[in-house]
Amino acid sequence: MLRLEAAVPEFSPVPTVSTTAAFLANVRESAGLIRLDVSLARPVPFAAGQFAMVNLAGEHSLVFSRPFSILSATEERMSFLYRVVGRGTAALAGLRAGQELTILGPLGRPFPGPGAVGGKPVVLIAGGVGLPPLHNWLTRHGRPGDLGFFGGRDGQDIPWQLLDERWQISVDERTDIPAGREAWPGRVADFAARHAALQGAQPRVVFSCGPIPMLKAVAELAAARGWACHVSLEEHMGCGYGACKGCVVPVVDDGGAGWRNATCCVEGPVFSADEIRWDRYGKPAVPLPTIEG
Amino acid sequence: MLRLEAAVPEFSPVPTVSTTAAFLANVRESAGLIRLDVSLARPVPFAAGQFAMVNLAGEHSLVFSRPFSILSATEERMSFLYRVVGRGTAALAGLRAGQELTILGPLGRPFPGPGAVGGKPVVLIAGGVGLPPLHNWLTRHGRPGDLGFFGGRDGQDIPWQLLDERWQISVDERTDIPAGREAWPGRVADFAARHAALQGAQPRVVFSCGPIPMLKAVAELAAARGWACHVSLEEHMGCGYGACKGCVVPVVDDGGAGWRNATCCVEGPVFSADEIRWDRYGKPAVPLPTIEG
Amino acid sequence: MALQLPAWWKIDPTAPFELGPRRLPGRIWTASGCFAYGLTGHDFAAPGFASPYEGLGAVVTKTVTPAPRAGNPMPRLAETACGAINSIGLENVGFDRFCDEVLPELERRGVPTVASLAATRPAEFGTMAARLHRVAGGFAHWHGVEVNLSCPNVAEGGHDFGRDPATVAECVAAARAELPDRALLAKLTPNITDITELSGAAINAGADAVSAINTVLGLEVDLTTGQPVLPRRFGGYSGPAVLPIALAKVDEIVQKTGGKVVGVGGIATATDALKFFALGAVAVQVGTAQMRDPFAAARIARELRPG
Amino acid sequence: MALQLPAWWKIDPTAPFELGPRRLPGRIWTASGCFAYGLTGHDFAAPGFASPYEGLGAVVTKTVTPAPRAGNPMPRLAETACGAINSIGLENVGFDRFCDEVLPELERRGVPTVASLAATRPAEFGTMAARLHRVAGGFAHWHGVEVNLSCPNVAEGGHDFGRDPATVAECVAAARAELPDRALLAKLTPNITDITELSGAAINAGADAVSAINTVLGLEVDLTTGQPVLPRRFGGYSGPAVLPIALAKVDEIVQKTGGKVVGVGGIATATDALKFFALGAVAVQVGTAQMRDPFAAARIARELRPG
Ligand SMILES: Cc1cc2nc3c(=O)[nH]c(=O)nc-3n(C[C@H](O)[C@H](O)[C@H](O)COP(=O)(O)OP(=O)(O)OC[C@H]3O[C@@H](n4cnc5c(N)ncnc54)[C@H](O)[C@@H]3O)c2cc1C
Ligand SMILES: Cc1cc2nc3c(=O)[nH]c(=O)nc-3n(C[C@H](O)[C@H](O)[C@H](O)COP(=O)(O)OP(=O)(O)OC[C@H]3O[C@@H](n4cnc5c(N)ncnc54)[C@H](O)[C@@H]3O)c2cc1C
Ligand SMILES: Cc1cc2nc3c(=O)[nH]c(=O)nc-3n(C[C@H](O)[C@H](O)[C@H](O)COP(=O)(O)O)c2cc1C
Ligand SMILES: Cc1cc2nc3c(=O)[nH]c(=O)nc-3n(C[C@H](O)[C@H](O)[C@H](O)COP(=O)(O)O)c2cc1C
Ligand code: FES
Ligand code: FES
Repeated sequence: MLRLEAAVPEFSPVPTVSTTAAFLANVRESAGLIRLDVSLARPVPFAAGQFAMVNLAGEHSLVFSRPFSILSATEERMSFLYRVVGRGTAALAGLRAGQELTILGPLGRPFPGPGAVGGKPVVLIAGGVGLPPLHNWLTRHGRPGDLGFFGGRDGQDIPWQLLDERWQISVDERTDIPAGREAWPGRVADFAARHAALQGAQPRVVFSCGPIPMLKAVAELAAARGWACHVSLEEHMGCGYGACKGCVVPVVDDGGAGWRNATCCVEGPVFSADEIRWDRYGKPAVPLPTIEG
Repeated sequence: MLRLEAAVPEFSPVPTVSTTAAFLANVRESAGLIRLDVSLARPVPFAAGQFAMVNLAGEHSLVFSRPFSILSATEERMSFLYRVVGRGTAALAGLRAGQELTILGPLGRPFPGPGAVGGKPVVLIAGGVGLPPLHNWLTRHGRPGDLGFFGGRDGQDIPWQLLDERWQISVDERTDIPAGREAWPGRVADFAARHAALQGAQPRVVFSCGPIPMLKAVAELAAARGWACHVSLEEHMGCGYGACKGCVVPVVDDGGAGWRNATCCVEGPVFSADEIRWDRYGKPAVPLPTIEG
Repeated sequence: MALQLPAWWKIDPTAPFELGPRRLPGRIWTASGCFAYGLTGHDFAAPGFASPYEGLGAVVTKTVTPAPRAGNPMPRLAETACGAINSIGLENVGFDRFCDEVLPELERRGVPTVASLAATRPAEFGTMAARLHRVAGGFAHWHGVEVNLSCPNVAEGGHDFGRDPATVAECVAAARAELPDRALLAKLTPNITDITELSGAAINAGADAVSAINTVLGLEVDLTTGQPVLPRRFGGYSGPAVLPIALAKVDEIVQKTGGKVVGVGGIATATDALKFFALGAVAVQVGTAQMRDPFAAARIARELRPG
Repeated sequence: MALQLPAWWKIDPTAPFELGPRRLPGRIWTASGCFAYGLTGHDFAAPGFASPYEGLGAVVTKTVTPAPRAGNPMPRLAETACGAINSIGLENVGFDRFCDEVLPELERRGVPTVASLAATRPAEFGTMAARLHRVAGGFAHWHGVEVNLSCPNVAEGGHDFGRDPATVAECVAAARAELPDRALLAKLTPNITDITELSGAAINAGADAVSAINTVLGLEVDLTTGQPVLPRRFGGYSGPAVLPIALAKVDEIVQKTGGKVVGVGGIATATDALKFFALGAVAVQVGTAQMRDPFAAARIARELRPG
């Protein structure tokens, strides 16, 4: 099995493929996180941070496919990591052996590759289902000095098997920590800020993916230290490939308004943290207008 | 396993039950006919000629359940015999082990029981998916002298396993007849008309179920000989229990118009052949009106 | 499996509530035309339910017209991917038999009843309401009338009967005048540019609530023939597919019209029903789903009982 | 798996056909707003398809307005059991950039294009059409204009812009006057009592065809909060659920209006498309399904090629 990921160490856009895939397994990685393994009808080379639109094939397909970051892939297989939050993820959790899926991917702009971080060590900060793109980056590109942080609610919430010694773990409540593993109390961004390895003058690059409050905290941390910061935004998506404008995020713009809508699925999902107009994010972008369509 | 059928030798309405059932098997009985076996969560006692409304349980359920005559049942199991013709029957054919169904039944007026035929021998004439109610009647109530006829296109079309020596078989084309079995050429109604056992003055009662042209031919045969005739009509149904008026058939009425709409699912599906206004059946029952709802 | 009721939901839909001059036994009803006259299925059983009528606030009976109607030719139903299209054509036993046979039997069986009426002239609604009042004024289980103003093409004067606010007002006023102590509802068509003109007219003319929506015009094609499945080409579209349309219409009415709304359209589960209550509906009706499962409304009523 | 084409279907939908003064390359189009400006996905691949544009008769580009628009707040989409509700709010790059950047790039890439335009005053359609004619009059792949008359509340003069036959006629006439050699379509709203008044007005004013339908007003509720999912409460309902509604509207137009119809609404498969053709549509558009599968329209075009 050729590992395709190695073929795209830096991001040079690879064509997006529409393919079918067969369900292989749902593997529980933590109380809330399930790893989905599928067998691909066609290879889907991708860069860390890219995602795929996933759906059931045939008559039970959902009206919209769902975006999921790619956790890992070979020519024949692909894995995702997800949490059941609604109709689509419930359908994934209910898949049976051999059931067919559709995959459209890879999509979106990935995290910068190792050659694009100016030789600086990378700090990866993940929460919950924000893990896949960062996990993929560290697995493919990680060098000594690169450091991962993962935050969860408690020990049950941590996908211990996926997180090797390169990952530092924090939890809100220190319960259910397996023997031989460590987890620090507190929010992951605070924990990273206090972490010994991140003190000192060494400039770093931060990659983050997770809930918006976490991303904001990470962006502030990076800004305070003058570090470059890239965040992956999990905005609602309709198409995933720029067709519908259903996934906009407010970004800085030189034009009159000072901001504009960026299309998360094609301009992102990875953005430089200082591009994002955090003050407008998650709020009505314009006074409620009188038009629809 | 108590055979419930024995409990209702004559028709005294038994309460209709709404229950779930688990898919057991789809067994091919002929080129076109599939036997569906389900395991019932609750027993559903029934009389020969009654039907059940069947659907998938849960989110993949069809907007309307589908009516199927009951082929046989025990306290724990029920069997149907069906042909794939559209969305609903295709869904049945695609069921997987353990999938849940919903069953509403028994429904409708059955064929007269053996005590209600005035001691006359019964002639049962079935075509295609019209077999289940008649098969059930003959299996439960058949006495020496009662005789079944089943018509198909060719030998492939005949569910040989279901049809024992009490059944006479006719085919349009005499191909694929298994060794040791017999099949006569021609339409089943013609075949019955010419059959040696049905000559002579002995009065009989005819039960029939199958395509409308076949039913008409059978009704004419019975009328010509002065035999009572009961037919089961497979009209389109929405609810199956009298709620929607989606299943009407034109029957003789003393009122001004000479006919009225009978509700097939509750007044039928079994009707006396001379109740049916065959001349209006399958034709617009009224000049196209200007109202809907 | 059991629905986790949202925090904002505090109402017991099987408790009585006031609707105009009448107290109805509950808020989960069956919709007109989808549960016949409320006389079917009384002996049906399901696990945990003694009958499909358990917990129902009302059965809105099949619409009856002054004279009996034979309805439209078969087929009258077409199923689509997520809904149903019907063209029953208001087949009904006629108002006389409804008064003489149906209503007394409903009373005897204790079925909470809202009688659905249609007519071709506004004054007929008054005549019918008056007779109901005479026949059933003392009944304990007859709670009200729903005037069905949502059938295109019934008017003698043209095709805008239920789409014309003035006519809607006339029909409602005629019925209201004869219904001193029963709830009066006006059932509205969604096949109109602005449903709030109708709801406003109905409420102003004295309706205690409007029922929204009746079916949406729809058509299904038989691919083999290339012809519409239904002999009259189009029919009334209902079922899960129309839920978002019904929600939009109910919201529009609630936001713009002072007056109560009974939500109907696409309700198959307790979740669906809650969406109407969230928007302010005072009760809901279950239509197409009741055809698939005679216990559909009863199940919803049970699932929505808090605690 | 492959569709068995019905006997009555004889047309190759990937063969050119005449629409008014223009010959279009095929009958399977993508719908406005669901495939952006036709510049996305060119490098996508699927088994058997070199690109999602294979076999397309036209891409109807995202509606552009005279000035750029930022659109509505997020979330802009809600998925329902069998459809989607959108409230994009016509976010677009504006007519200037469309002329300067988008159209020339579409021409360069050979994308068959129908430009969708919206405006708040009828005369603006004339101004925009004239400029298109100047900029792209010599283009081989720009085939026509679809005037989007189906957005409620854009008019300065009130909320009946696209629902008022006279205004529809004015908009169409203004565009027609400046479009001597390109196809002109008028896209109609289904949220109206009688769509044939609009289609008649559009055809009489010179439209070569009407496109029916735009989205149906719909609403989805977030049960946790009890509030509508979309900040503006309602949105435009599309997808499989609206197919029977679109079929009914197309049938009404075909039966009552002399004029051609391009069918749109709920088409996801070749079977769905055939239903519109059965009723007399001259072409069809694929909207919501194109968002799920960029190859949806291309697959339909391939499946419908006879033989
Ligand atoms: C680029 C990208 C990558 C993603 N990667 C992953 C991943 O690796 N693993 C994973 O589990 N999830 C990921 N997500 C989120 C995932 O797409 C949603 O959880 C999923 O679409 C929800 O589908 P559903 O049908 O189960 O829930 P729905 O019923 O659609 O929604 C359930 C709830 O989730 C909210 N919601 C839905 N979609 C989003 C969204 N995109 N952002 C925020 N809230 C949302 C809804 O508003 C609702 O409250 C990613 C999203 C994006 C945009
Ligand atoms: C009382 C009764 C008993 C029945 N018993 C059996 C049985 O034992 N085995 C069996 O295979 N079928 C039986 N049928 C017929 C069966 O219900 C239909 O074949 C089934 O509903 C078709 O569903 P579908 O979704 O596959 O087809 P649809 O997609 O609904 O229809 C496919 C085609 O069949 C036609 N059709 C659908 N329903 C009927 C109907 N009821 N009558 C005539 N044409 C119809 C449609 O017009 C269409 O042309 C019975 C029907 C009734 C009313
Ligand atoms: C088969 C059928 C018959 C109907 N008959 C009537 C009727 O007689 N009077 C009426 O007001 N509505 C009638 N309706 C409309 C329903 O009462 C209801 O308004 C509509 O179907 C939407 O609700 P639903 O999606 O829950 O079915 C009928 C609907 C169906 C499906
Ligand atoms: C996300 C989205 C955006 C849309 N934007 C437009 C638009 O800009 N202009 C327009 O005329 N129609 C727009 N529509 C409507 C579609 O073109 C189409 O008329 C409607 O969705 C019905 O077709 P469908 O069911 O195939 O989607 C949009 C639809 C969707 C789902
Ligand atoms: S999800 Fe459609 S444009 Fe991004
Ligand atoms: S199927 Fe509904 S009344 Fe017979």
